[in-house]
Amino acid sequence: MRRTFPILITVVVGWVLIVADFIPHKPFGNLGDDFALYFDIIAVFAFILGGGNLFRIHLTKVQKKKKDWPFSIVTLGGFIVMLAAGLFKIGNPGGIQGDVAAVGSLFNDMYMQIFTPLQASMFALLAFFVGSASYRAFRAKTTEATILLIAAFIVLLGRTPFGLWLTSGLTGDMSFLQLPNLTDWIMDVPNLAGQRAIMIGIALGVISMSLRLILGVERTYLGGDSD
Amino acid sequence: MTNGAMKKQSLVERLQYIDRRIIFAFIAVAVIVPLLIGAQLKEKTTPIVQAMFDNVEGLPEGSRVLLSYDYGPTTAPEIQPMVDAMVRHCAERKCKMYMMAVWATGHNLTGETIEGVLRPDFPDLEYGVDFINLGYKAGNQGLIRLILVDFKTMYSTDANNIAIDDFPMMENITSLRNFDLIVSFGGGFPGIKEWIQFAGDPGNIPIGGGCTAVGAPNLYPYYPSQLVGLLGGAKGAAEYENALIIAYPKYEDYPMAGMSLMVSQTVAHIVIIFFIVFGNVLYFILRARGMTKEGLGGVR
Amino acid sequence: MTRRQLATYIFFGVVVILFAISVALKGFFVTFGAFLTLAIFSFLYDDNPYYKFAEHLFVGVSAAYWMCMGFWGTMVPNLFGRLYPPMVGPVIPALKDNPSDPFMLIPLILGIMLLMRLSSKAGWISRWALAFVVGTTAGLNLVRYLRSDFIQQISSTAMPLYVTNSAGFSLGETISNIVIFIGVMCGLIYFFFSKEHKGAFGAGARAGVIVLMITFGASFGYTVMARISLLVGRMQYLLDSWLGMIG
Amino acid sequence: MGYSVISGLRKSVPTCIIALTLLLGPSAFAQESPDTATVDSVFVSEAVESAASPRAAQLNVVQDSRGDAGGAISVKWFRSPDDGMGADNITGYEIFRSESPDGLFESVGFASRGRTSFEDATTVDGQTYYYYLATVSATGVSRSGVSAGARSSAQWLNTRDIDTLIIGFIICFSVIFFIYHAQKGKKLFLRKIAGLEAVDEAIGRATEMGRPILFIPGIQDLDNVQTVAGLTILGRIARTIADYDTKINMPVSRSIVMATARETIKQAYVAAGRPDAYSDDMVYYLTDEQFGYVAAVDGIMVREKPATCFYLGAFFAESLIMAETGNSIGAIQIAGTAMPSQLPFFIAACDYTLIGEELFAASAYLSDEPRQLGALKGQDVGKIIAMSVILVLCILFSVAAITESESILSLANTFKGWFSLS
Repeated sequence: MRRTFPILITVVVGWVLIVADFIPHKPFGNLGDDFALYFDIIAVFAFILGGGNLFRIHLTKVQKKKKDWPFSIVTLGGFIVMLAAGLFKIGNPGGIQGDVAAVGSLFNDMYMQIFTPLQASMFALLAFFVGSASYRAFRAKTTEATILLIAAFIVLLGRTPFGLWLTSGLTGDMSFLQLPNLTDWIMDVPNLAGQRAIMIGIALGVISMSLRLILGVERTYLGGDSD
Repeated sequence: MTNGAMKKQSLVERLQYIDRRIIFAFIAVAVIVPLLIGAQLKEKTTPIVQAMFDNVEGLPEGSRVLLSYDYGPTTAPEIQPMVDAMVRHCAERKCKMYMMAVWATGHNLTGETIEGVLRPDFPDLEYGVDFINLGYKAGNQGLIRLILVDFKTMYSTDANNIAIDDFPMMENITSLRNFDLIVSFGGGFPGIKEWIQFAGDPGNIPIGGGCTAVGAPNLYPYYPSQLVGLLGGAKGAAEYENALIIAYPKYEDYPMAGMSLMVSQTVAHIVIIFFIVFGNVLYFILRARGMTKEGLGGVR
Repeated sequence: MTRRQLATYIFFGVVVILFAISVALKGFFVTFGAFLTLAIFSFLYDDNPYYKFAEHLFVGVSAAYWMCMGFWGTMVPNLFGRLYPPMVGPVIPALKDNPSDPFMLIPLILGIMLLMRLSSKAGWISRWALAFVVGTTAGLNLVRYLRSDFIQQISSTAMPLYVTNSAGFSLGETISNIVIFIGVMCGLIYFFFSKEHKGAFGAGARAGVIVLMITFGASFGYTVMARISLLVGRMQYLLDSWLGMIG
Repeated sequence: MGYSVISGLRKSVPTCIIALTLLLGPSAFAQESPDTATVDSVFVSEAVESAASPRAAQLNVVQDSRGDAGGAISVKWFRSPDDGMGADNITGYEIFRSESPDGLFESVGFASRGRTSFEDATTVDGQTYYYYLATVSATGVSRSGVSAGARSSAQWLNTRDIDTLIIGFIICFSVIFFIYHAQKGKKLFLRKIAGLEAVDEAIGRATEMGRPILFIPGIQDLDNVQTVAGLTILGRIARTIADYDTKINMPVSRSIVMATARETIKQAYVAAGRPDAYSDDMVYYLTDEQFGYVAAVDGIMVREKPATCFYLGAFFAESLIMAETGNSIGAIQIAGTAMPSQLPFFIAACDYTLIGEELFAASAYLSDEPRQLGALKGQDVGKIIAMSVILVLCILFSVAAITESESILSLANTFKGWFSLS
């Protein structure tokens, strides 16, 4: 019962949704949307699970004075203040009826002044990592690596005015060899072909994976195939 | 990197495993210096951007354009310039603009367009008549599926909780099919791809997109059959700005966000190209001396 | 006290003083934003207490942010607002006269089942909710990917390998179409699992690898510039909003 | 108990298919409905047309939108001769509707020039509606005749998607066929996937070094199949980890994923006969926020120095931040994702990368179960279908281009139409 019934749920839900996709008539027509909405709601319940877990871990760290415990206080503080600000809509110009992220509320202030700079800075680290990764990875070591390097290099150059300047001598029939044009061609032709092959492959992978799930063949997500 | 202290290494060998922090420093300088100087860079408009521009240019007065803000502050430096340029264009074309967000983070950014572009440069346009901010609704692709058939159930109020029926421009909006063009701005999930899958394809509605340069290559396969045009990254924004200047010469000397962004990008880009060349030159010198270590950072 | 510790304390003191000066000149929020930005960037040098501070703050604040967005954006309007609309009347008056939808009991029950995980004895009930989620994922995605990524990509690849336009035979487009055709075919051959990559088939797979490498190289190169734009955005914040050094 | 489910399923699959056919069959035949009005029944407009007005477009067909949930009528027309031509270019078409042919007509929508159809998605099923079309230009308006009545209704079969249904059926059938065919014990050949060959070695390394394994199942929730794929791989890996008693560290960004991963790992420890060694602390939630999550994961990496990092699931921009940090601490990194935009970064910064479809195949590979491997064979059949269709279509279009034959071109377009979204 503990193992079989869940698998039955997966099987039935999966098949019903697939069939429903081809039946516009009620009650099937909106089933996909309804189930997607159910998922969103379950996900909000899960926040209680996740937030509770986060809270407990850091509280334990502080209580037991584990390594780096003072930083756990920072996490707990940020979490509690933000949660209170959002749930009770503290300082919201529209009161409890206002939009949770209304401009002027404490929630929005914290979002704009703490959340946003942190998020944007973390994202900006990518500019540096893209530099170090290309320095290390783009070496002409093997045939494959050389092809990777050449394609990357043409596109890199082609996206700068430098690339245009370098090859602006190629005019007339040879103009397709100008780096920006070559870049466009690589993006529109071989890149597109590769992307398509990957996409078709992924689609088949998803179909096969979904089928394995709704036939009950793949059950590891519920703790493996042993009973 | 390596702990090369063990044995004495040649200069070339040590440079091969250059501390990545040196690369980081070079990139930082390359970005900061052009910013301090301040400059703009024009970009030739490519066909895929021109297609987007022509589509908007071809919209008759009063057409309904849905703009979906599917991005957050992190990608805003890249995407906001193109949003601004397109909103400016829509305003010039006298289209009705409906702003919404499938991303929670897009909520705040709609205000930036309204305060940054529409209010100062188009003071005649009236909220609720010419443009409206519908705000964020949860539900990701599910939301798109729902509003394809039934708009008003999800959007019964605008972002300021005013009933939707109070606005003249919301009359006759019952489903996404009532829009002449939907433009989604954003590179992640849900984003342009979901708009195509859940609105464009099933509803036969023209979808346009503006996304990060990263997301762009994945969306190329959808152009032109499922996507009317696509702006990729700051370059896409600069190209759109260029098309806008050609069509509306009054913007010739106007400060354009996309074009100034391009300068720092280009310089830092060249720094990275330099490092790739440098790394390969070192590699070939070492290989000539027979001192390479295979497999490091290898490809698969 | 070792020299290293001393240096750390002196550095901390300098940071505090600069922070105070900046708050006095520019206000708290801009200063704090700049401090957090620099704290994150300091990770590029090495792990350090400033980064730890920023990281821990980020985790706490963002976890609560998404919880609140989920609560007010989904739970209240879409669960309670549909299950029993009068209940949300005080918060969202627009919804209070909507009809009640008893089917919303399903996610409510599933959500509570999921929370059973908190109990060690009844934890297994949560599997029912998980099974429901997995079934939904499988069912919805199967058709979606079939439609948009399989069928549509096939028809997009259908094109003439001999192209004529108003000016007659077009060599450029013909070559492009042939490259796309061969590229897609060989790419697919590469992904074959049940056939050994040998002989002609192996050559196809090899060509497939080349196409994939071009794809990855090109996507990488294409991306580099975009990544830099995010850094430019941050630098603009530091240099302009905080230090006022631009324009 | 599980086996009974499977054998039950095996029996029920054909039954399901039969039931499905029976369910869909009648509606497939009952396509023709009387809710159609064609040009024949449109009486000629008597509206006054001034000299400045554009020439009016005429209605083609007004009928119930096919294969939908009802509530929509599709209006099609022939373009106005002034559409897209000359100085008198029109702006578009306005669609008017009424509940009686001589009643009050109101506007229900506007279509830009160039378009020849409009879907009025605001109808009430069963109610009869009448339409006319106003061709609008800058200088004037001229209207078409009024259509005959049309009613909307809901259909039982989405006929517009019948091609998807058939193709989907063929693909699914081939996967299901090979799943059960493989069960009969014939050993399948499978090519090697380098990343999967390295899994055991990577776990072994962490065990020897006494350092933890970091497992990242992507940053998306369980409603993304890639996350599910990542977790199925976790299920296989967890078995080895439980056997070796290797430490696993799994921070996640979605609590549903946390619940599922805990269940998965716990069962692996139970199966390995050491349920006491399992602890809920192995899997913990950080934050739903993409970059908050990655900031914390980076911190965990530099402080705990895992020997092996797995990144299997759906990734976005954070891929490179994690992979570069992992690289700098010298961990063996195995990545796998079906996000094409992130694959280049994993390939640049990781030791092994599972590309797209390989991610979904991985759990089948690692399971070594005949049924799972059979599904991979079914996927290959899907590829053969895709390749054959592309080949045939390209040949047809090429022949049409070379011979300039209209009939071959229309044949090719018809065939292509089966693979286009309606």
